[in-house]
Amino acid sequence: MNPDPLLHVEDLAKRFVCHMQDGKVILGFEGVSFRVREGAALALTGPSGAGKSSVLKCIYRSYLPVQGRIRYRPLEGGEIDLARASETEVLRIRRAEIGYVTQFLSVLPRVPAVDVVAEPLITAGAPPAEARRRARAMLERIGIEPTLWEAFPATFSGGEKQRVNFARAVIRPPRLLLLDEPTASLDRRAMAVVIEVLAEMKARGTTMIAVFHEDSLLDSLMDERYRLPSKEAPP
Amino acid sequence: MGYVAVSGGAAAIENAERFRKLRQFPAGIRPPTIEEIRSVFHLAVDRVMGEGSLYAPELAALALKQAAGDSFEAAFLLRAYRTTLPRRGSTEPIDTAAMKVLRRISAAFKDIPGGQILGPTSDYTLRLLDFDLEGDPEVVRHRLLRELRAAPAQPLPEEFPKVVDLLRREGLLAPARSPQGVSEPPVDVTREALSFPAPRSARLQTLARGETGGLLALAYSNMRGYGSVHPVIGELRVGTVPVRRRRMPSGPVETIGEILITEAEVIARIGDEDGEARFRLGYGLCFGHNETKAIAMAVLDRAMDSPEPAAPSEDEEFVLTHVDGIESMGFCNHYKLPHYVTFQSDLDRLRAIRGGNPKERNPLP
Amino acid sequence: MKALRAQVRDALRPGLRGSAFEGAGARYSWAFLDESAKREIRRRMLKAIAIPGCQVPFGSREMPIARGWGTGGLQLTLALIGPGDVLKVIDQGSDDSVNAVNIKKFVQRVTGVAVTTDTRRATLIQTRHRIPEERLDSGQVLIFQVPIPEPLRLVEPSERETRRMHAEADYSRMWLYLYEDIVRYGEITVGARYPVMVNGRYLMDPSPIPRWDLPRLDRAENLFLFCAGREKRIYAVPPHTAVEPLSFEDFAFRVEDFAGRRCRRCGSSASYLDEVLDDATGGRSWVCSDTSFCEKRRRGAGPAEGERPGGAA
Amino acid sequence: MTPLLSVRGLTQRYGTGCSACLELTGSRRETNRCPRCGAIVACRQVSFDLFPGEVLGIVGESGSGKSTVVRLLHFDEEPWAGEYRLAAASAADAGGGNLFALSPFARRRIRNEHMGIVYQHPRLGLRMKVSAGGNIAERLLMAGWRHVGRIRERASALLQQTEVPLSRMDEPPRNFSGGMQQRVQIAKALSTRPAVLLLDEVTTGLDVSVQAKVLDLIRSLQRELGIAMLVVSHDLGVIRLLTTRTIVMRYGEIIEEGLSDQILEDPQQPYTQLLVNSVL
Repeated sequence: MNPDPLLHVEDLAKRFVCHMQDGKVILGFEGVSFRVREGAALALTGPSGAGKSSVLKCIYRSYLPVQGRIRYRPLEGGEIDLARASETEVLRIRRAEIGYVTQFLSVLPRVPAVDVVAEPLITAGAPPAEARRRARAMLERIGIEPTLWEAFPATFSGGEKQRVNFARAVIRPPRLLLLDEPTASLDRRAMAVVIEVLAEMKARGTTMIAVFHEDSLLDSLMDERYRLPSKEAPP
Repeated sequence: MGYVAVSGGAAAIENAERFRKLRQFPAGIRPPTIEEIRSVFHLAVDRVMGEGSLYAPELAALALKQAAGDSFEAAFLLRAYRTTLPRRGSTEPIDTAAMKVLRRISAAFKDIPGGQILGPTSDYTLRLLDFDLEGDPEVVRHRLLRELRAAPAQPLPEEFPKVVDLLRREGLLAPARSPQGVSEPPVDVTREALSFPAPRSARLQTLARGETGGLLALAYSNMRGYGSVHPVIGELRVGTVPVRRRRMPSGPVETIGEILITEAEVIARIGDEDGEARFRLGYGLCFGHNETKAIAMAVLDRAMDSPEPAAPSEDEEFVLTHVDGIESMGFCNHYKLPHYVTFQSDLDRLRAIRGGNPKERNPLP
Repeated sequence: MKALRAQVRDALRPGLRGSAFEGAGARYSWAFLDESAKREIRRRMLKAIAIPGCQVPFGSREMPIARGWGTGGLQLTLALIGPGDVLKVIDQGSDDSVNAVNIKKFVQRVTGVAVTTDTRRATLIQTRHRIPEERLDSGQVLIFQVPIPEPLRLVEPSERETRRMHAEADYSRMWLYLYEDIVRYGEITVGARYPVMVNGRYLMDPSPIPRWDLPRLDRAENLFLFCAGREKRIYAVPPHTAVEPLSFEDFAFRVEDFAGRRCRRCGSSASYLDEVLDDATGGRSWVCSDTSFCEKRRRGAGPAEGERPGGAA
Repeated sequence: MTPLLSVRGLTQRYGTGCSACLELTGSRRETNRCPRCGAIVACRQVSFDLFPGEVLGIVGESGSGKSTVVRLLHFDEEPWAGEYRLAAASAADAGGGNLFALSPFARRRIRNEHMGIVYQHPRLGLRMKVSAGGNIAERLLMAGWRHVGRIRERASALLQQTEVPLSRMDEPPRNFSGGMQQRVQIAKALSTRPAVLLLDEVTTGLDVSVQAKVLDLIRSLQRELGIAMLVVSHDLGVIRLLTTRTIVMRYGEIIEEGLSDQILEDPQQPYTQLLVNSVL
């Protein structure tokens, strides 16, 4: 195995400049540095508002970091700084290697649940029928009622939405999975299934960086923890 | 008499022409002389000169006589004659400010420098049949002269200032959309096919040669609502202007004659498309005394400057290709020619498609 | 010096010497048009020949016949004609149609050239709406009178736009017109004036000749000239030039169908026929549109049968 | 990766113009009208790449120049300056050169073969009096198709794909609803299997429910055909739904570009923040 970390975050910082509020600056986080080995699971911890989600978003490049580096080793070799890479490069890496699960459903409207889940497989070239078969299996596993499979997730409950979201992110196991409180509104049983699926993925080599709502989950799944530095008061 | 006899077509044509001509020499009548036509029917003569685009009052009168008063036919005769004449050069641009005015009015201002000169016009008379014309012309003539002499007379100035110059000085008139320097030689539309957008000289020439009724119909459509020109007649003048030319490029300018013309300058507001609302001028000028034509021409000239042509009268190509009387009359009448070969071909198609339900015979996927 | 000038003038007016024109209309030039007009028209003709099917604008002169009555064809005839020419003028295939007679008379009056009705003898043929049945050879020129030179006028009224379409060879709208025709009627319904592609480049209006005549334009021995006086355009199909009627692979171009018909005068079953209605019986019969061809056959002097155009159904 | 479509320094100016036009307009000057000569600088120095299979959004309010960019790329008007390359066209037609330098004839062929466009107003993209099938046929005819049967087969397939009932194939679009007109326009745009599809405010002016259907159709076609698209819209919902990358334009200039989710979640420029925060 490659001794270098899969992901190496160095002195990363994120600040928001709110132009609509006379240029007020809000600090997301700063001075964040950590490494993740390939196949490892890292938990980001810290008090609420410490910027844990923001770190994940910076890695996914939904946020633009203002400082620091996010060194990532793509499958094809070499290294790429996700903080500065071109959008096209980021998109390519995202599509092939990085999954991201949020607690909010941001999937497509007016698409049946089964198609929402099957889409990543189809995009990757699987035959649609096969993709839907696997999507249904996944939906079944995470406990979505078969009557809902052909319904639009927009009408689902919070927990159902979150599970569909999760299923979509893991149906085609990514190399690096970013998890932002994927179990926040799940009941015990559903949570157990999610943990089980994640454990399987981890066993098959998926690297994970996660923010979890409940500490209890961390011990079973996570290898390491990184506590975000506390923020200084904004100027 | 059919169109096509196996033989005898030539004889039929000749006899038809004799028959037509005979009607111009009715028994016991002395037809009016060319001079009589020229002076009595001077407005008809002017119209024929304009549409025939040849300033030649005697020939226009002859053409009118030959055409039995049909202005289309008379203008056609004049044009067919004009086409054979050599081109000796072009004259200097005419300065209408130097016009010896017969009539001059403005609808834009009540008082204009130099005053409104009504001149000879029927504008303000009741259109009742005038039985004076049946009487002794000498008696009427003397009566009219006596009455005119009784009116207080003012000597007319030699020149009148142009009304639109007042607006121009104030910066209220927009510059022409396609400025064309006077040094540029004007296009001759009888020697060069029109292309679009047309140079301004080609546009004004085509309109000046246009058929009065055709120009009027198009201009009227615009004024009435199929268009957006709300014209105000800045100045309309009728009078004579000297025609001058240089024999040599650097030689002196010589006056070679004088022609009677009508000039109309129409003012209409343009939108704020350039950020500033201004007036723009529409210009009309034609041979002889023909106020309807000059005004219609000016309205069309202005209408064709509309930034986004919507109505037919605002479309330069539409206007300029349809106002010529000689062309439109010829084409209209050519439908009298036999078309049975083409009609046979059309019949063949119609019979073919009527031969059954076409969708069945030629099933379309 | 004076003699030299006269010589030059005579050289420029090849037909003046010994022509019957002298005295016929002394106030007009030989062949009516002035020499500069003829030169200009000939130059435009050359350009048209150099770009087959392309409409070349020209300063169309006003003629003593009305616009729409053949002023275009007449100008080409007058610009081309020389004293040695033999002229034939036809209208709808007939030498005796009033308009043909009128034009022939005028040209004869201003030039004094010989005229004929025999297609084979003529060097210049001015025509309206037909191509003679007898095949023309390389020494003959056929001049068409054209009412509307723009084939795209059918789909686009603006000249500005059609000029662009020609420049870009953008003919899809014409094709679309034919497609829609088929959708609506199951057939292409264009009768006469059927659009053709010339030399694979320009869409051309062949003037309102029947579809029957179109195959004769293709790779012919002779020169075809077209002129629209009112619209001020000249165009040409030079000899041996490909001329193809627009057609679809599954909807072929078809000429007029005269199956089972014969000319009641000469018996021809392979010439373009005019339908004649009989006053008395209300019945119909058929006669050749080409009167010269028909006449020859009746005298036993002409071709045994017309040449049936290619693609006949 | 080689871009499919690449634009450099695209600039368009309307009006007489003066030497100071570019200096005195743009986002920094908060105007696209030259204060000296009154000319409009509709877009200026616009450069971007579109990659195969990608959906790129251009967002901005009216007057930002986004529609001008589309018109220029579709050769609907001549640019004042700029370079334009299309990978699909380079080998066959353009020799890798600037498409703007080509003859109108060559450009028309490239447009017909490699580009499709869907306009906000169906009347710009469709002949309203010609049958729906005929509208599709027009592009195929331009591409040299000469078999009515095969043309109709292709038209039927496209209409089916865009969910227009086949029974209406021979009817003119003026009889259709706005949504169906838009679907016919999409079918027409796709007829020659273009490499790039340009979508100019395709849902603006449609009822909300119809908008959704049209967007769903575009999304599913994109997934099926993998066609690269340029989506111009003032509507961030459309941008969010369809695009992966987004360019923000203002006063004719690109002021910001990024991944679409980043533009929506972490906009950098004051104007983009205003735009994102103004979504109802």
